[in-house]
Amino acid sequence: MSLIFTDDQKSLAQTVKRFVADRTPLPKVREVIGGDRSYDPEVWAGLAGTLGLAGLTIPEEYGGAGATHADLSAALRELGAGLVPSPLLACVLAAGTLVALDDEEVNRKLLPRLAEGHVVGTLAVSEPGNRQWIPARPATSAVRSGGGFALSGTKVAVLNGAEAELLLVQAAGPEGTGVYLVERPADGLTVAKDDGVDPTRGTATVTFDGTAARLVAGDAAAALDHVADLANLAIASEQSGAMGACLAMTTEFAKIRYTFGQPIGAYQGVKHKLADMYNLWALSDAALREATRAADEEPAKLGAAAAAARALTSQGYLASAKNTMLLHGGIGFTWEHDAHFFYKNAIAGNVLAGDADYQLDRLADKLGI
Amino acid sequence: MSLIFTDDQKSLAQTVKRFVADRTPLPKVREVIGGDRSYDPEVWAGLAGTLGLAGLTIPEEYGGAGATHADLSAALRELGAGLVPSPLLACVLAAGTLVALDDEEVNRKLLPRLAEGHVVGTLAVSEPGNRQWIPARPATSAVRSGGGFALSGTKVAVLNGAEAELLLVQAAGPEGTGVYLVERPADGLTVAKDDGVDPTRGTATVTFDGTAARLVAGDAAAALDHVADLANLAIASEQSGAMGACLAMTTEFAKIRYTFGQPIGAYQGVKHKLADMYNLWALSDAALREATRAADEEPAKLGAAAAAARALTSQGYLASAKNTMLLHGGIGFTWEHDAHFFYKNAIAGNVLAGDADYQLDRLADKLGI
Amino acid sequence: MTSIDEFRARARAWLEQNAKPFDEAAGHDGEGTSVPLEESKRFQKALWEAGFAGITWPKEYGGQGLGAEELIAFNQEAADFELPTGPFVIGLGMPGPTILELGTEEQKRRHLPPMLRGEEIWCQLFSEPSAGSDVASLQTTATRTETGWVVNGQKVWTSGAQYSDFGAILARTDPTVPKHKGITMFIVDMHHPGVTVRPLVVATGHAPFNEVFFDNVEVPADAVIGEVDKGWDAAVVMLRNERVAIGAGGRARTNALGYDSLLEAARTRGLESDPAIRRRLALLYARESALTAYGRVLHEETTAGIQIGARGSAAKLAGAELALWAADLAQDILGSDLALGSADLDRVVAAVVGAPGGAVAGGTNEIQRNIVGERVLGLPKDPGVDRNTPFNQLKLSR
Amino acid sequence: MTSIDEFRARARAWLEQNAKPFDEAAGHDGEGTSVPLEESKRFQKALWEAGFAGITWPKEYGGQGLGAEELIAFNQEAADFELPTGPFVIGLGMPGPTILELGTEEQKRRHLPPMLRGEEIWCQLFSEPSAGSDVASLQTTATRTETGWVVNGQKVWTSGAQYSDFGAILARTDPTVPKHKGITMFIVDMHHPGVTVRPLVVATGHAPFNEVFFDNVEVPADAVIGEVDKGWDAAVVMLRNERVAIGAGGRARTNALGYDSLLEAARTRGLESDPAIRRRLALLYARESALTAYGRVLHEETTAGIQIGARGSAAKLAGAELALWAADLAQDILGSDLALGSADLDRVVAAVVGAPGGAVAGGTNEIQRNIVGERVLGLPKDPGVDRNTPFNQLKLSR
Repeated sequence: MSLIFTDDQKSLAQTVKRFVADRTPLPKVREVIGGDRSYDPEVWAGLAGTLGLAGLTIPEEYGGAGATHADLSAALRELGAGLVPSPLLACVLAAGTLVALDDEEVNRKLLPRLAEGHVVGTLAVSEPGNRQWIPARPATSAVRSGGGFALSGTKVAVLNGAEAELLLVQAAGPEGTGVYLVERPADGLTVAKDDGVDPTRGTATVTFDGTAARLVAGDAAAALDHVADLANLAIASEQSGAMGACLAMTTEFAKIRYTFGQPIGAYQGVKHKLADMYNLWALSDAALREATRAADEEPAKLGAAAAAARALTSQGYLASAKNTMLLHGGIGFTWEHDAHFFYKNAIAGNVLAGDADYQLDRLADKLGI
Repeated sequence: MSLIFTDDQKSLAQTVKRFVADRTPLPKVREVIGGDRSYDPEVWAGLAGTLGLAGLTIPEEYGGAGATHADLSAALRELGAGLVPSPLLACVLAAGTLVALDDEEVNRKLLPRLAEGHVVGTLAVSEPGNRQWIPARPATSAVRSGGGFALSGTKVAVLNGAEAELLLVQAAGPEGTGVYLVERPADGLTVAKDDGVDPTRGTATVTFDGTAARLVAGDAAAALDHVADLANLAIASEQSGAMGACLAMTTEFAKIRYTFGQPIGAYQGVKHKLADMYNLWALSDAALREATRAADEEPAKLGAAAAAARALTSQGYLASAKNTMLLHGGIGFTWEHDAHFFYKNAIAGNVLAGDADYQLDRLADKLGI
Repeated sequence: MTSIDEFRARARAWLEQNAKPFDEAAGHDGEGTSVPLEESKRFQKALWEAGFAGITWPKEYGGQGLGAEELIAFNQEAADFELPTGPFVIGLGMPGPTILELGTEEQKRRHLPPMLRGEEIWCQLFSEPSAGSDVASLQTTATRTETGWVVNGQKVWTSGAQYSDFGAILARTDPTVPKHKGITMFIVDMHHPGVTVRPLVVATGHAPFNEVFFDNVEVPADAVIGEVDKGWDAAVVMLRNERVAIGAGGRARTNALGYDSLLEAARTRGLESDPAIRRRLALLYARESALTAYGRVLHEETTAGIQIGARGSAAKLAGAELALWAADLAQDILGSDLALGSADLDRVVAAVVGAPGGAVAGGTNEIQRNIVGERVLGLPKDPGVDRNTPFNQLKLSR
Repeated sequence: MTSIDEFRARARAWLEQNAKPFDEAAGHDGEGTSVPLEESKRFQKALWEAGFAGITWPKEYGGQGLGAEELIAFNQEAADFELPTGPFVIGLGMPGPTILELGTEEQKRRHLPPMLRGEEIWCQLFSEPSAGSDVASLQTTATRTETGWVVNGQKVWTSGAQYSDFGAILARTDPTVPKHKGITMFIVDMHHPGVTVRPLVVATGHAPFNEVFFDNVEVPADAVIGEVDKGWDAAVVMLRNERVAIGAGGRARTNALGYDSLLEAARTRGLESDPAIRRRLALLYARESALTAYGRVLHEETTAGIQIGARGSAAKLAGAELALWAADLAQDILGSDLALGSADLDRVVAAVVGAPGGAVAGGTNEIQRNIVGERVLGLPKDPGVDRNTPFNQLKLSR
């Protein structure tokens, strides 16, 4: 498989881009993030249903489109470029966890609903005071109760935790660490939306207090390790798109903003920073292409390639978003300008599902250093 | 005491600068480093005797000038700017060790000779395979032998190890770690000159095999800890001078070298790098002034201030010397140009008497982090 | 005891009686005062009455007529206290010294004493939406009338405009000459009905600045600071003071991205013994100390009569770069707490988000690098920067 | 089996029989060949006879007439072997393709086949002491004679000049027109008695380049590549090839500052488990892989007929920045071993010292950033860069 986009990928990207421009441009995003919900249900219906993104990589046997990771990545780039608040990432990780665990009964019941976008699923792994995204030994516990299990503990940074109807929760159970399914509404479940730096990303703290849950059969450790790769691919894709948007916005500004009688982009002080931003984007995007290629055709290389791509996009995006603010001067620092939303998204994205050290440690592990 | 130079310091700096320009300009340095000895004895005689630098900070009661650390620093800046190969650093550390140990008998015998520059002394602390400049537990051992001690072990990166007549050697003795004096010629002593990256700095590996030595009385741990501060002050001073030289050389080049019809210094791509070099120099030099001020009037703050100054000058010099090569383009990469001597001096200086991590760890220790 | 020591002791005693000691545990948002304006005014008046306002200003304009050494002594003592003098910092730091240097005798007598006594607050009106770093390309106009001038235009990034009584404004008085040559500086009455002040919300969600609109605002003929069409000279005097003030930060304990603050954040998370974080904290200390020492060198040189020239820009650049570097460290210490949000972190998060704004305020890093390169190192000017084209033929931002 | 697979298998089989497998343990100084010239020539001839030289070149000039896919397949297989083809890399990579594109039929028939067969070696003569990044400001002249031209001047940074038979030289043929418009490219006979080659020692102590002096060197009229006074167009073709070639590096196993090499250096010192070093090694791997992937994207786009434009400069810039970054990591891994020196480190130390040289060769990072900014991002050209002044009125380096 090639590292350059197929015609299908270009066409999908174009469709998503148009959808974003028409239905959820940045002024619309500002309205959404000022409101109660962390995303606009109508936009989500469009993304999940009309565009079919919720089921894109879900196998066809479970009602999905069975598309490649590279296809999904092409779509996510456009959503990242538009800072579109949506539960797509949460759903992709939830579905990816189920597919990896391969509990036939659960999959038959849930995956078609996730594929249609009729239900929002999410993954709950991180815990307070633990810097590992997926704790090696979760403090959240599962004990047998009736025919199923009862969960107790707290999970943080749960994507769309306030809206998700299906929660896949990592917990220590009687037979070791497993993934447990909680369906809402459920007793003993409290959710507090986070007030984090990035208003476009609706995470929440979820507390379980004897909450009824079902154990999803399968190798939890292997499945979650694979989901860490999926998270890296998805987040890197969004970030690559957002970096591209920062680059385009700043390049355009540098052409029309004059100072000392010249457009600022004529000065090397600005031009060279933009060239560096181009390189940050171009190289990390190339690493991302290599990672989706590995995901689709060389799974043994996926872990290292995804962690490498993620480490580069997260750091590159953070640097690019910071420079976007700096190169826009005072204008870029006003609330009215969009630059700060990208900067905040980059700050939060840099620690989402594992911070920079976590990714580099993961990469080193995969490389066998 | 002020952070700006006194008239005496300016005058001393001017004298040293003139001496360097007359007696040991860079073409002369090239000859010396191509030869057998690591310095020119005549130049050393001038520095030590005529200019009185060897005894500058040695107390007057032992034949020195009893000058301040800030005075010595002013002189060392000029020697650093000229990349002058000399055993001054080695002698300063040797004398500083003796003064700190305060063994009256040894001091009376040796310090006047060191002050006159009639003898070269050096400190031998580092050991192979140990990244600490001063090992917490030296592998070199001292056992009683006759009326004195016999040393066995290997010391590396010994400044002017091939020429020094007095070696102050850290070793584990019967009553703990001490500093032992070896006077050459001595049996059981072999010296191999290093072939390191920086030809201006004559270090050597010194091996002791039952070499006769005398224990210098005093608190070895406290004295060596203080000498680490003196080393930081001295090396930071040389490096600050060398950074200033790199800045001046590159600024001058940027004014006379034309490309695309303009002097390269007119382009922000060059101008801004030079501004950054200026700031690296100006700020680390300010930190150095604060460190010499602490040495002279607030010893409790010396440890942190000296480590901070050293960490900044070493990193700043390395970056400046690298940029000096880069901004000179191809010309700066030729052997004929002086840029590479500064770059190599910066590379070696960055790990001399403790690398960057060593200095930052030391600073953190002194800050009580 | 020397007279300086005596002055210092007197200042200390007064501060201990009249000011609150600095409270590290208290929140400091670093974005203006949280003290009521009336209290600030009362305090400034008491400060003046005690002989500690306008320490180096001449006595005939309400100052104390003392030297830089007294000023330094007072500032050193004052560092241990919380002085609610925020609203006066701009007036006393920028328009004040400029009027002292360039103003008419009448302007000095009318404006300086009430400024020192805390009776009148000033702001500075330079920046415009299309004239940031290139202040001289400003588009606000002042047109001659029979009795003086009438001002029209928009200013931005104005601190304290909402409670200011007067402003020092730059306006274009001759568009037919090169941009630096057709500008005049005026004293403008901020209570004039044609002046509209609107808070400017920034990336952090706070509104520490304002936009100020001028709609046919009349100013009298004697409101010109310096000479007509020589406003750029006055602006240079004022901007020089600004850059020194901004760069001098260093190890301020109120700095949420400072060593003390980030060490505390690391300790809270048990990270201070992580070797890499520990080294970066040590380096932060080193860089902060160096900036403080550099500020002190510039200060001592000024006191000794040595011109610091454009080296204030070097300090400003270093401060901005350090804040951006510290913001990266802060993020690595806070980790996922940044995404989650928590009340005790608000200051640090706001400082991280605000770091790029700090780098831009008072001239971008690129502008400071140009100033250091050209005025400190003597490098040739940027090619293509035209100082001779008449303003009305210049290319401006679309 | 497709024809590509077949070709690949044939290449592999030939390489296994004729080339040495790549030996990671062996020293690779990366600065030219350590193989005798005659052996290189013999190998190149055998390569050609086997059908693997000039894979994409037309058959009538000695090439194989195949496509980019075959070339990629061959290069992938060849990566596992040590090919002693160093002396031919320049000729086949730069003058060769340029002659193929712009040369006369006679030039192609005369020069391309012996180049492919390893019989004649070529060098490239562009840079001059006062014309580095700004190649078009070159001062070497070619003056018309009755039978052709006579060349005078000095070139520098010429690889392989000491054993080259021919060179592609740029010389000024009309100083009265703007600098780009008065240059001509010639084929010059390096054995002419007026040509003097002197080794150029660089910072590492090696002499991988030469200075070349031209003293009344005659060249015939039919030695012009392209047209008279259109040499800049020919140079652009050639430099485009150079930048792609330099940037394509990536994870070459011969790279002393590469991941494999520095991991080994860290392991030798027990540092691979130091958390900070381990993370930096991981990041080195990530950055190398990204550069390799980017090179592959450009390659695939070229193959797919997509113009890569100036993105070769982006790759070159990324490679240079990565090498400088890796040099810092190498220093931190080597620690005091750098100061002491040891034989097994010579390669790494030389690479650290040489990293700035690599960043400058083929155009400084500043030049590459300008190219990326202007030609990839479409930013306006630098102010003050004058393309219209006649050469003899230009300001040049003193």
